[in-house]
Amino acid sequence: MNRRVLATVGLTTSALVLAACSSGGGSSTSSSAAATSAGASAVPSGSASVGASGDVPAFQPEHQGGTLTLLAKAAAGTLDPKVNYTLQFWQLYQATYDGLTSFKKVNGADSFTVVPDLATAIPEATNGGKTYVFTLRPGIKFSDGTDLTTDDVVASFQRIFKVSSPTAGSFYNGIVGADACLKTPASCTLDGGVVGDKAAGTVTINLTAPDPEFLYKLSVPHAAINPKNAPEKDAGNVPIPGTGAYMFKSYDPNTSLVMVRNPNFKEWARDAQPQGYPDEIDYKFGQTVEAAVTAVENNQANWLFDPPPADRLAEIGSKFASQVHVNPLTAYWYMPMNVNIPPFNNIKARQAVNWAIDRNAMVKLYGGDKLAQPVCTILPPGFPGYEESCQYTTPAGTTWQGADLAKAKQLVQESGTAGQEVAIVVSDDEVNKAMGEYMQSVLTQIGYKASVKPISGNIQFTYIQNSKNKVQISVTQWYQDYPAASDFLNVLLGCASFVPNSDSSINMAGFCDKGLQAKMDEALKTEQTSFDEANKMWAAIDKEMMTASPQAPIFTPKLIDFLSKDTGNYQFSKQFYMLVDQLWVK
Amino acid sequence: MSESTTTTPLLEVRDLRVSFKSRAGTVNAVDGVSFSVGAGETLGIVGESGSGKSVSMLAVLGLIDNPNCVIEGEALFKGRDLLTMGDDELRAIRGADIAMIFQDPMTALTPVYTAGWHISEQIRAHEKVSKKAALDRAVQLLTAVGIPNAAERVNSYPHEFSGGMRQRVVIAMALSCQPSLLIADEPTTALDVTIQAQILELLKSLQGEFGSSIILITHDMGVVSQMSDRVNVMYGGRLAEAGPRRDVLRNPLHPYTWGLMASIPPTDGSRVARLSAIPGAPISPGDPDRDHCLFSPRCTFASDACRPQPALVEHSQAHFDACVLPFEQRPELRRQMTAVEEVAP
Amino acid sequence: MTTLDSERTQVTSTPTAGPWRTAWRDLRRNKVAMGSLVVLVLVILVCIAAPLYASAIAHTDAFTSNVNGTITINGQTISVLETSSEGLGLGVNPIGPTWTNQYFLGADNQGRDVAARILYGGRNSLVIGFTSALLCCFLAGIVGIVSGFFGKGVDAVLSRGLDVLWAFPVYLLAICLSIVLINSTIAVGPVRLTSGSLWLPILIIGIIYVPYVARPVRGQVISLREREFVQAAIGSGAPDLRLLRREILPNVLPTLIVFLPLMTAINMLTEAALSFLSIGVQPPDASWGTIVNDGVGLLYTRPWVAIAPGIMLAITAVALNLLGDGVRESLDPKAKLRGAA
Amino acid sequence: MWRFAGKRALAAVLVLFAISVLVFLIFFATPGSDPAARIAGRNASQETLDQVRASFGFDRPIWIQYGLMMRHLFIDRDLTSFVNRGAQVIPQVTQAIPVTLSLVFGAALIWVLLALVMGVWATAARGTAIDPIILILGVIGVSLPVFWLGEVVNLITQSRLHDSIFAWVPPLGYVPLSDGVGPWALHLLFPWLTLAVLYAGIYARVLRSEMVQSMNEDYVRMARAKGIGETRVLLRHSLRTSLISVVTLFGLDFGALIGGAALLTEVVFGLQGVGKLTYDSLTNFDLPVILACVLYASFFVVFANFLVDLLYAWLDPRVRSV
Repeated sequence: MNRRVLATVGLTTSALVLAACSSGGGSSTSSSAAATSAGASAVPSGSASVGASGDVPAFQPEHQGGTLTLLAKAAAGTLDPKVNYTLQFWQLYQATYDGLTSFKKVNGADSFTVVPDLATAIPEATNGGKTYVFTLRPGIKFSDGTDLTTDDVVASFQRIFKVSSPTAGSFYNGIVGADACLKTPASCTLDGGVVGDKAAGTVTINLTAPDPEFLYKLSVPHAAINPKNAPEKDAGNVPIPGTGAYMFKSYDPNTSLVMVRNPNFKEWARDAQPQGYPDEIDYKFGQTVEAAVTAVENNQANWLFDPPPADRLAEIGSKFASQVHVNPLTAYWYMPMNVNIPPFNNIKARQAVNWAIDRNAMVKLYGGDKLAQPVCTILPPGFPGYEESCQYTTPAGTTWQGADLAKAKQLVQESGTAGQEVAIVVSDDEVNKAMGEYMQSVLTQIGYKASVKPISGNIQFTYIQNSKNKVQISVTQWYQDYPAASDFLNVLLGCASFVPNSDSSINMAGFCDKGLQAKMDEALKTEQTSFDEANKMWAAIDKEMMTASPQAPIFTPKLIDFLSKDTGNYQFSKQFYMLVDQLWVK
Repeated sequence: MSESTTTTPLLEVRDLRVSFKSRAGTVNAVDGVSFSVGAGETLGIVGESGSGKSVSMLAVLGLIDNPNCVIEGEALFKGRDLLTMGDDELRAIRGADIAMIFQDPMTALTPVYTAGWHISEQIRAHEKVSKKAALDRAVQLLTAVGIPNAAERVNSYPHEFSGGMRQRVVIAMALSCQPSLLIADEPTTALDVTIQAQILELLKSLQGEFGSSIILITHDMGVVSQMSDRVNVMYGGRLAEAGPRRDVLRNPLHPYTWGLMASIPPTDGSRVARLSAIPGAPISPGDPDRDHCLFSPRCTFASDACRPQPALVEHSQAHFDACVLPFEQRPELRRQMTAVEEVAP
Repeated sequence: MTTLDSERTQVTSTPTAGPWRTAWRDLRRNKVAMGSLVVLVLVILVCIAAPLYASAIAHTDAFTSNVNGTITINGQTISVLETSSEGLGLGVNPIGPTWTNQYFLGADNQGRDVAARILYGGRNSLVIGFTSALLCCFLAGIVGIVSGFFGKGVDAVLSRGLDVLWAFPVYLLAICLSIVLINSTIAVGPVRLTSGSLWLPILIIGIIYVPYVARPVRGQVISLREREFVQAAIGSGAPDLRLLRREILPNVLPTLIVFLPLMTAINMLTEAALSFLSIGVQPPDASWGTIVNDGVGLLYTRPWVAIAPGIMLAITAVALNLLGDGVRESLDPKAKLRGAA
Repeated sequence: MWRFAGKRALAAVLVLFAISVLVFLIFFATPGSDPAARIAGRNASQETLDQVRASFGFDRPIWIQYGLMMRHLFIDRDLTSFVNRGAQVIPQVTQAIPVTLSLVFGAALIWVLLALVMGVWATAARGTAIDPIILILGVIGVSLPVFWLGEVVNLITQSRLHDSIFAWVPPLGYVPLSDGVGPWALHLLFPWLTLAVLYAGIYARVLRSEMVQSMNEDYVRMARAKGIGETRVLLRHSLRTSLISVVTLFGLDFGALIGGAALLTEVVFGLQGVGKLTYDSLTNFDLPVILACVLYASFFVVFANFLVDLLYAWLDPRVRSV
C-alpha cells in the first residue's frame, strides 16, 4: 500500500517519496519475523544481520518461459541504478543488478538477511570495524559479455559520486576519500577507500569510522556493480549492463520497459540471484490505474504496480480474493509538526495533536483496517528497536485504542495557542487530501483556526522540508531504506537532518534535541557491539521522542499485490517487495 | 399601350390580403388589393414604405418566409392561381416566367459566388443545359445589360462590381430565362443618382428586346412617370388610386397622390425626394381600427364622410380612386392643398 | 425583408419605451428564457437555503468530517463509512443514497452529507461563476474598448497580450499561484488573496476568458468608430472620453450584458475543471466541481456523489445558456462570443 | 500577402517568446519548485544537492538558464526532462502528437457532421417544435462538464453495463493506427463522442443562428425568387455563407485542441496525447516538458489563428481582394 503513496505523491517522480524499502519483520503477520531478524543480526556482533544459507525453493523448470506483463500508471524516471531511488525500479533491479552483497531473495521475513552476492562471502570487519575485504566470485560476466573484475567494482563505487547518487552523501560518505568525491565528483578516485587487487580478485573497502549498517548500504542498488565503462553521468533511459539473471532490453518512460534473460548469466548463488521463470518481462506505462485493475481482472496483464483505487478495493477483495496478497510494510504515515514556529513550538500544542488524532479514522480514509494499522511510535511494528507503546490513547494501554479530544482541547488551552491559524500542507491526491481535510476538522475541534492546503504532490515533499516555507504541520510518509532503527529516528529527527532553508531537510519538524541526539549517537555506537543492546536504547529514544512529540505517527500501511488468475509463485521480499522474476506465467 | 389591358391580363390579382399575426395583434400589410398587368405592359406601384407594395408582390410569388403570415385572395398568372399552386409548380414559374429584382444590389447576390455562377444557377434551375452553355449564356446576358468585358467579368465576385454594375448583373440574372413578367422592387433606390437613370434606361430597352411585362415598385413618382404605362398608388395596404400613367400624373384624384406629386422636384425628377411633403406619419398597419379612409388622419380635407372605408370608384376610363371628396371640386382642392404646402416651409 | 422588419418593430415598440425596457419586455415574452430564469432562481434559492437544509432536514454539519459517524435507518445503526466485510475486507465505502432526509444522496469519503454539501457547494459555484463573469466582462470591456478605440500601437500591444493570455497554460498559473499563496497574501486592490480565498478561482477564471469577450468587443468598437455618427462626433472635435461615454459605451454595454449569463455558465464549468485539478475552492469548503472531483474517486461504488453535482452543474449551465440566448435575442442579436473574426 | 504573413509570423514569435519567459519566471518563483532537491532524491546530502544544482546549471543566473533551455529545445533539440531523467522532451511530444491528432480529427469529424445536420435541420424546421428541441439538445451538450461526462461514460461502458450491452468496448487507452483501423477507432470511439458532444452543440447553435440570419438576407430571397429548390437555397446559399464564421470558430478550436486543450478528455480516457503530457508535466512540475508542451500548444493556437485568416480569405472572396 505504500505504493499508493508512491503513485499518488509523485506520478513519476516517486523518487521523492520512496527509497528502498525493506522490512525488518512484519507487523501483524510476523511478530516472530521481528524476532528472527533481530536474532540474526545479533550473530555477528557489530554488523548488520547477515546469513549464509537460505531455504530458497529449488528451480522448477516446468514453469519456465512465457512473457510477464506488468502495468504502471507511469515509469519511475531514469533507469540508472546508481541514480534511481524509487521502489518501482528497485524492485526490478533485484533481477538485473548485483552488489557485493545483497538481501536474500526469499519470501517472508528472511528476505531481510544480507547474503554474499558477487562476493564469495560476507567478510568480517577488521581494523576496528573499519575495513572490509571482499573476494569476487570468479567467472561472472556482465550482460554485455565482459568479465567482472575488481576494476569494475572500484569504478562502480566511484560512479556513486560521479553521478551524484542521492545517497552518495548519506550512505557512502563514510568511505575513505568520500569527502573529496562529494566536493569534486568529476575527479573522484576514492583513493584508499575502495582498493581493488586484480590479481587476488579482492576489493578492500576502508571506512573512516565503523558503520554497523554498512553491509545494508552495500546491498541496495546504488551500490550495484556495473562495467567500468558505464557513463560518468546519469545514463537516463539507456540501460547499463549488469550481472543479474535479466537485462534491460529497451526503455521508454512513456510506453514500456522490456526485460529479457541475460545470455551471460549462470546461477551462482540461489539466495542472492536466482534464475527467473519468465523469458521476458514487459512493463507497460501510461494506463490509468482503473484500466490496469480491469486488465488484471480480465487476465490481460499479470500485475499492476499502483495500488488499486479505493472504490475498486471491495471488488478485488471479494470477487478476486484469491489473487490478492496483502503484506505489512515497515513504513509509516505521520504528521511532522514544526517545533520552531507557533503554535507547535509549544510542546503541549504538539501533544494535543497526538491526543486528538483518531487514528482509526485515518485508517479508514486509507482503505480500512485490513490495509493499515494505527501506530503511536516512530518505529514501525516489528522493526528493530520497536517496542509496543502508546502514550496517546484512551483508554490507556500499549496500543492505540482511541483519541481523547477533551484532553487535547485542554492541552491547547493550557498551551495558550488556542485560536491560532494552522495550515495543514498535504499532497493533492485523494488519500492525502482526505486526511488533510479530516485533520482540518480535528484541529478546528480542539481550538485552532485550521485550514488545508493541498498542493501538487511533486512539490509537497520538498516544500514541507524547507524551513523557509514555514510549514506548520503536514502529512507525509517514510519508508525504510534498510532495517535499522536509525533509519527512522536519526534520519527523521536527528540534528544533522535539519538543514534550514534547504529543500533537502528530511527533519521536517526542525527538531534538534541535544540530549536525545547524544543518546542516538550512543545507540549508533552500541550497534557496533550489539544490535540487541542498541535496539533497547532505540526503543527508549522512541518513547522520549514521542513525549517531545515533534511528530504524530498515524499508521503503518500494508501493501496490496493484485495478480491475474494465471500468475503463480508469489514471493514477497520484505526488502524489495514482490519478486517479479520468480512469478510463474506457465 | 393602355389598350392592351382589355385583353387577358398576364397577371391578375384579385382582392389580395396579407396579414401577419403577432403577439401585438394582427398586422394587415395588404388589405384587399386588386390589379392586373397586361403583356408587355409596365405597371408602377407607388407608395411610402409600409404601404404594402413590396409585400403584395412577395406574397404573390410565395416568398414570404414567415409562418405567421396569412395570404388570401387570388393571383392569376396566365390564368393559374399562384396562391393555391403547389410549391414545385410555383418554383418552376419563379425565375422562369416571373423574375424579381430587389432594391439593394449590394446584398442581392450571394457574396461567395461569381456573377456567372449566379446567372447559370438560374438558367440551370429551369433549363437542362450544361454548365458551360449556361456560362456562355451568362456572358451574352452580361453583354446585353451593358457590362463591358463580360467574358472576364463573368468570373468576378459581387463585391468586385460597382453598385450600378451589380444591379446590371441582377437584371441580367432576372432576364436570363426570358421571363414574361419582371418585378422590380425599388431597383434604383440604392443607387447613385446618375446610375439610376442608366438602369431605368436599361430596363426600358431590355423590355423592348425581351417583351416582358414589368411591375415597378417605387416610392418615387419621378421613376413612375418615366417608366410605367399604368400606376397604382397604395396607401396602408390598399389602393388609393389606380389608372393610366397620363391620367394619374396629369389629373391625380386622391389627396394622397397629390401629396406624392408635390414631392416630385420641378425638374426631371432625377432627385430622390422623400415623402416628407405629406404631413404626419404613415399609419401603423397594426392599428385595428381600419374601417375608414386610412389616409384621413393625415388628410387636410378629412371629414366624417371618410368613415366607413370609401370604395374604389372608376371616375374615367380605367382611372380609379378611393376618396369621398366631390369629383368636380378635386382640382380646386388640390390647388388649395399644394398652396398650403408651399407656405408651410 | 427590410420592410417587414421595420413594420414589426414599429408594432412592438411604443415610442415611450427605452431600449432596455423593450428588451426586458421581449425577454419576458420569451418562454424558454423565462423558464430558464425560473429554474435559475430556484437553484439559487435552494442553494441559499443550504444551512436550513443542513440543520433542519439533514441534521448535519456539511464541513466537519464524520469518519466514525453512524446513522439509524429503519432501526438499524449503520456506519457512515462502512469497511467492506466481503472476502478480504478491503476498502471502505461511504454510505450510498438513503433517499431519506439524512444522507439523501449518501456520504462522501469524509462521511459528510453529499446533498447538504451540494447545496453549499452551489453557492460557491454560483458566486465564482457570476463574479468571474462580471470581472471578465468588465476587464474585457476595458481592453476591447481601449484596443478598438485607440487602435494602432495600443491595439497591437493589447492584441498580442490577448494572444499570450489565450495560449498561456492556465493550469500552471493556477497551480503556482495556489502554492505561492499558502504563506503569502497578495493584495489586489480591495481583494485580499489567500490560498483558500474564493478570489483565487474568481481572478484566474475571470482573467483567462478576457480574450473570449474582448475580441468581439474590440471588433464592435472598431466598426462603431467607422459609423457616421461617431465619425461626425470625431469630426466635431469631441474629446475622446466623451465619445467613449456617449457613443461607444452605450453600444458596447448591451453586448457585454448578453455575454454575462453565457460567461457565467462557461466559468462555472471551468471552475469545475479547475477543481478536477485540485485548484480552486479549497477543502473543507466545496463547490460543485470539488464534489464531482471527490466523487470521481468513488465513481464505481457510489456514483451519485459525482453524478448529482454534475447534474446540478449541467442544469444550471443549461438554464444560463438558454437565458443568455434570450437576452441576446432581445438585446443584441448580433453579439457573438469568442470573436470569430 | 507576404508582408502580412511576415508580420503575423513575427507577432507569433513574440507571443511564443513572451509565453516561454512567463512560464519560466512563474516556475522559478514558486516555492518548492527548485528541481535540484527533487532530482537529488530523498534525504540527499547538501553536497549532493549542490552537485546536482551545479551540474544542471540551477546555480546560474536565471536568464542563462533560460537561454540554455531554449538552446537545448530548439538548437540541440536534446532537452531532457527533470523528472524522467534521460527522457528527451521532443520525442515525448512527437510521440504524443498522433494520439491527440487521432482524437481531435475523429471528434472534429463527428461534431462537424453532427453540427451540420443539427444546424441545417433546425434552420429548416424553425417555427416548429423541432428547432428548439435541437437547440436545447445542443445547449445541454455545451453545458456538461467534459471530464464529468467522460467519467460517467467510463462508468457505464467500463463497469455498469460492461457485462451486457457494452461488452464490446475495449479497455481505456490508445491503440496506434498501425494496429488496424478497427481497433484504433473502437478505442477512440467514446473519447470521440464525448469530445464531440461538447462542440457539436456549440457549432450547431452558431450555425443555426448564422443560417437564420442569412435566411433573412436579400440574397436568399433572391435565390428563392430565382426558382431554385428550397434545399439548394438552404445548402448552397444560406449554409455556404454561414460556414464562414463556423470555419473561423473551427480553426481556433481545432488549433487549441491539437495544442492540448483536449487535456481533460485525454486524462479521463487515459490517452497519452499532448494534453495528457501537459497534464503530467504540470503535476510533475517538470519544467522542460511543461515548456515544450506550452510552446507547442501556443504555436498551434497562433498557427491556427493564422490558418483561419487564410481559410477565411479562401471562403470569403470579399476578404481575398483586400
